[in-house]
Amino acid sequence: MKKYMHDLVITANEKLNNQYFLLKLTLNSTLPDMLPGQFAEVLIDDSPTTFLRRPISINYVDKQKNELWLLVQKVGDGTIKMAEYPIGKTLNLVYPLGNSFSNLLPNKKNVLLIGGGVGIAPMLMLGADLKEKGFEPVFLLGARSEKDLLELTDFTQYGQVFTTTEDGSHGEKGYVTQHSILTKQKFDKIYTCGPTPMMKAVASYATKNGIECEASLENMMACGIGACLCCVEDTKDGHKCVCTEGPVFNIKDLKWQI
Amino acid sequence: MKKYMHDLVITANEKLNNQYFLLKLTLNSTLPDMLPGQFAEVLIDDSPTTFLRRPISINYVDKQKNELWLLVQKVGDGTIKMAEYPIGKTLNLVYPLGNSFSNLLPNKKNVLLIGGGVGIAPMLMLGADLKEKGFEPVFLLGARSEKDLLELTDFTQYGQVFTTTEDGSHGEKGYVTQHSILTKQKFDKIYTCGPTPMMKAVASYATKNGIECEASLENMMACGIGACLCCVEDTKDGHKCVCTEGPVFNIKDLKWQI
Amino acid sequence: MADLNINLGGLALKNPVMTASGTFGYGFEFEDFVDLSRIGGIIVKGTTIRHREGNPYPRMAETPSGMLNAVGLQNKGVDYFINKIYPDLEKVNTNVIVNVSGSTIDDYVETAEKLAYLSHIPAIELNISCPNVKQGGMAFGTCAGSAEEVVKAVRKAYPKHMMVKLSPNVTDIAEIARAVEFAGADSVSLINTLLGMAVDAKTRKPVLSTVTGGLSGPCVKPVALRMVWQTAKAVNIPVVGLGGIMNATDAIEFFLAGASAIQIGTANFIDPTITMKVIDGINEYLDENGFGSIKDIIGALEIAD
Amino acid sequence: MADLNINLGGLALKNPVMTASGTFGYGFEFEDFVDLSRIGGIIVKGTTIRHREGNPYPRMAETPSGMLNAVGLQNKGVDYFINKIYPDLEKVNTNVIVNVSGSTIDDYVETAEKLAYLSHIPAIELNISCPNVKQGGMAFGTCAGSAEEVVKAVRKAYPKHMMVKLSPNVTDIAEIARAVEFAGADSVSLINTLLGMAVDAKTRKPVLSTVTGGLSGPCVKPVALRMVWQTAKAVNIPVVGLGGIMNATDAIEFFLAGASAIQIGTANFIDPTITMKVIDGINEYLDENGFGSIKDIIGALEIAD
Ligand SMILES: Cc1cc2nc3c(=O)[nH]c(=O)nc-3n(C[C@H](O)[C@H](O)[C@H](O)COP(=O)(O)OP(=O)(O)OC[C@H]3O[C@@H](n4cnc5c(N)ncnc54)[C@H](O)[C@@H]3O)c2cc1C
Ligand SMILES: Cc1cc2nc3c(=O)[nH]c(=O)nc-3n(C[C@H](O)[C@H](O)[C@H](O)COP(=O)(O)OP(=O)(O)OC[C@H]3O[C@@H](n4cnc5c(N)ncnc54)[C@H](O)[C@@H]3O)c2cc1C
Ligand SMILES: Cc1cc2nc3c(=O)[nH]c(=O)nc-3n(C[C@H](O)[C@H](O)[C@H](O)COP(=O)(O)O)c2cc1C
Ligand SMILES: Cc1cc2nc3c(=O)[nH]c(=O)nc-3n(C[C@H](O)[C@H](O)[C@H](O)COP(=O)(O)O)c2cc1C
Ligand code: FES
Ligand code: FES
Repeated sequence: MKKYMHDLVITANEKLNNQYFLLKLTLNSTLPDMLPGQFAEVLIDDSPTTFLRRPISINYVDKQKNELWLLVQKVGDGTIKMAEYPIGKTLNLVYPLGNSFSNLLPNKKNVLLIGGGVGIAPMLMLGADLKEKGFEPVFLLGARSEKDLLELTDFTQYGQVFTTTEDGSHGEKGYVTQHSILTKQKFDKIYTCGPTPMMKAVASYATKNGIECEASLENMMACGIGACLCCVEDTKDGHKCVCTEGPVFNIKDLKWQI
Repeated sequence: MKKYMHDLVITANEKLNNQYFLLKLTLNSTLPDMLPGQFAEVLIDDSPTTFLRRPISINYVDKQKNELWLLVQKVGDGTIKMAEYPIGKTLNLVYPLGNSFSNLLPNKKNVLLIGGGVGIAPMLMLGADLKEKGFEPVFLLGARSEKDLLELTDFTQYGQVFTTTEDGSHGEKGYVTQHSILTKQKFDKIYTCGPTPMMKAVASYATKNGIECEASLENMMACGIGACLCCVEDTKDGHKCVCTEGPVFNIKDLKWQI
Repeated sequence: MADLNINLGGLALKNPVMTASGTFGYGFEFEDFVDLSRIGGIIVKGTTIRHREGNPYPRMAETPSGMLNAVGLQNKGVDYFINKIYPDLEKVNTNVIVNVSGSTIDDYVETAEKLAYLSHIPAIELNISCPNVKQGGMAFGTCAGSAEEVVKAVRKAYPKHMMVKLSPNVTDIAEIARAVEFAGADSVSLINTLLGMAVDAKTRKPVLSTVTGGLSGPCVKPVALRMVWQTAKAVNIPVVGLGGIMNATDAIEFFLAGASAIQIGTANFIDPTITMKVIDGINEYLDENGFGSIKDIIGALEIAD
Repeated sequence: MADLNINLGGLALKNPVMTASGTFGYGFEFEDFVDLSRIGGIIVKGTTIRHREGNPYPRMAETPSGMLNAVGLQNKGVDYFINKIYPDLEKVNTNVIVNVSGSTIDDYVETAEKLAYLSHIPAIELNISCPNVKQGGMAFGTCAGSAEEVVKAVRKAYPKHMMVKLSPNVTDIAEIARAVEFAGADSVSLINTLLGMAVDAKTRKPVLSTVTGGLSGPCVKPVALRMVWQTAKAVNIPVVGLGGIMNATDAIEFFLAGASAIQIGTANFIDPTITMKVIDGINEYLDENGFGSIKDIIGALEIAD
């Protein structure tokens, strides 16, 4: 898939809560094709503390509006700077990068998308894609509390949404892997993205129940395009680059202790 | 003189022409006392290319409005960034630094202030101060062309203003040291600030005519407060720090070949 | 349009801009961003006699104006390179140079011997300076005697252009450069990464799995420039300069200090198109300043006496 | 309020934050900004046996996340220091330490002998690592043998705490540290500046009058941290860490890597109040993380095996 370095222009920067914001970007020509699970390397220009680009998942592509969405959590200097970017500012992206969630086979149509924290970001694009392809994705989204559950109205456009919160303020109280839907319904395939402990719990559940499962991993990246070999995950087949051979891995290939 | 590190707030940022801008800053308490010839070390925050502070002369202090003026020329990353600073932005200053132009003795009241380029900056404050003390300063300002002659209306408030431009578009054509006022009128004292070749020409004229002359020098500075010894000028009395023993020097103490 | 051609100790470069080993993959990773045939030389990943998994994760830390890496020479070994990667590289219309690393002299010699047969590889870069693996060759590169020994051994086995990459983690780089020249190197490249370290105050652990790693990026440029200047004065073979080059102006500084060619490393991560911009920028500089050829500015720094 | 007291090889510090030589003048330059008595130790300017004019102008160049200096030990000599500056320093209620430089062993010894008589100077910092003057001692500091020799000689002449400041421009800093320990140093401080260079592409001249100069600031922090870690493992005397410390978090990183105290240098130029902020920040870190004393985090880096 062809990669680009483009200057995109910010059309919206919505503060979702104290921690999260949603950037909408447009390009002066048609946005390139992107797949669910792919990411962009964002240049934080003019910042003395952020030398390298920052990897951010493609949250959604609005083809009608020629808009690319990035859902971002403020964790350090780079993301805090991005949160303040005004409409009209130019953002330099290298994208789309990485592999993608694999295509759903017609015989695996009971599909569950589990997202936690900022890991819900690629799930929106994946859900929209699945829906477009005629599947009925089910979402299971986890967060600390109600205010951390983001883009719920967007998600409900593409499928049924179940939620858990740690404080019980929305949906079921507890972690995603404790949600009753997992016992009530049988799934053929799980896609997940979120904090590593959550993904490991999901992987453990999937393995025990013989469900195919793909997880999107995070990692410290320098180049994002497979050149530096900084971002490896130790797989059963040796070190693999999360930026090119991932970020999406089938959990059976990982060496997770689950 | 006590030095401070203060966060000042920008109340105006006036573009004077393509190269120059005037920053007006205020403080939430009364501005400290400053002397003509002193300067501030300005922090260019959040810029990967400007690690050190930038020395900028005190252009003027408007005590009524509690405003400090900085007249700045865009020459590199730091000053180009400053040119874009919006009203309301906070600017961190270490100030007031350096010595000052020496007091004018009552028997030397025919005083000429020669400024060139951005070197006119301290001349405004000096002229205002002299006027306040009852002297009648005469200004001789030089520039490339009319549009580079800045703050003329401010200067005329404090004394007679003569100008030279290299292209003859304002005042006499040529360099400041070629201006007819120098032959027409006799001065007891000259204060000057501007490009080094100009100041050397002024120094040469002053020496030949037995006129006392003080010049404000520029130099690369790291600390601005006499701690690093990076900013020395080679004087007849050895290396002296431009930031504490200057920026104003009596030309008879310098080792200029004139 | 100035003349950018360089004869680097017998190796003809269409321009003096190369890519640094370990920062440009095998070149293909950048095909969407640059025209590989416009680059003066592509130095591919550190290659060893056998497959190496490299160091455990995490391998990277960001630092002020730079980064630390602890990749540890991950590569599939020279045979895999020859069989699986080289055939594609044959189609790349520029100098493809292989960076050779090893733990023992025999490793170096054997790897170089195998590469000598590849017609489309006109040169190797002998990496006697990798700080990221216990036997990564940095020990060879930090002592004139052992540097001389390994270079001499490879010289016998490798008839084409042999560039030797020097470690900056030494007291006197000029001394090592002279030893390497004496041992038969055709050129020297410098600097490899400075040995550094990052600590996470929150977790109270090192950031890198290997505790220490190699520092690169603009933060090292002043050190690199100094070493290039010292080395260019000390040897008669050409010097290839690198370390923190982010734009054409940085590159010019290296030429002035005595480099006959330069390499771009970490900058490729920030801007994957940077090689093209640097080539164009060098050309502009030469034109604007009235130089007909890049050769006019090599070592042209005016030193007051 | 954690306990910030440190016993640095017999030298009592009220807290582990000192100021680096050549970056804090004689302390008075900062009196409008800081309460000098709150600082753990003030290391004053490099002092030599005789008056030195230092290097010609220009002496400074800004670099990515750092700066180069080529001051060249400008100072009025030890006698001037004793007669004109010391009387005022006697009133400063903290450890005032004199940084001693020289061109010959005799210079060092003579200067140290004179300083030994000053009751309010509890220690000297022997600078065997200044890169900015031809005979600035860097030659002493880049070889274990000569480092040992000069330290031994001064040891005989100076009975109080002798801190020895090491050069980072060496292949193996731990080796030099061991030699210096053996010769009788009470502590070592590191790093002095890295030797670097800046070139002006426009004028095609070096930026500094001396061509090369000493690199300091955040850009050198990864190298400094690595060297402190290596040295703390190699010697039994306390290690004083410095190089690029800009805030309390940076300081914590040095303690974790094994430093018993730290020095703040270039950061004083950016924020003249920085020493106070770092002292407060260290205290906050200890409180927040449940440490009762600074001693709890010295060398506390957890290394996985
Ligand atoms: C493939 C991929 C997709 C991602 N998608 C998103 C997304 O859609 N939205 C989002 O908000 N974040 C996403 N992240 C994480 C995001 O890259 C980091 O949060 C960001 O780089 C932190 O930058 P910073 O300057 O704000 O923080 P820093 O000050 O650099 O770091 C703050 C903390 O974040 C950690 N961190 C820094 N960089 C990374 C990194 N590359 N990967 C993991 N942790 C890091 C640091 O260790 C540190 O603890 C993704 C990461 C990867 C690898
Ligand atoms: C005491 C003093 C008072 C000054 N007053 C004013 C003033 O009132 N208005 C004004 O516009 N400028 C003034 N200057 C000059 C001003 O400090 C520099 O123009 C500024 O630091 C350049 O910063 P930059 O980041 O824009 O440029 P850079 O990118 O840092 O440099 C651009 C060019 O400016 C030169 N330069 C950089 N720093 C200095 C410096 N400290 N002194 C001299 N040249 C430098 C560089 O060598 C380079 O050629 C003064 C300088 C001094 C020492
Ligand atoms: C991620 C990474 C991997 C590297 N791998 C190698 C390598 O395999 N062999 C080698 O000789 N140098 C290697 N280097 C060093 C670079 O080639 C170069 O010498 C160094 O990064 C300094 O240049 P720069 O500042 O332009 O990056 C690597 C550097 C980085 C950042
Ligand atoms: C302008 C300047 C002058 C210095 N003068 C001396 C000196 O006289 N003696 C000395 O031992 N170190 C001197 N140093 C080195 C510092 O003490 C310190 O070792 C170095 O700057 C690294 O620390 P930093 O990065 O915190 O500045 C000087 C550094 C600078 C920037
Ligand atoms: S980030 Fe460079 S290879 Fe993945
Ligand atoms: S700038 Fe530091 S002494 Fe003048």
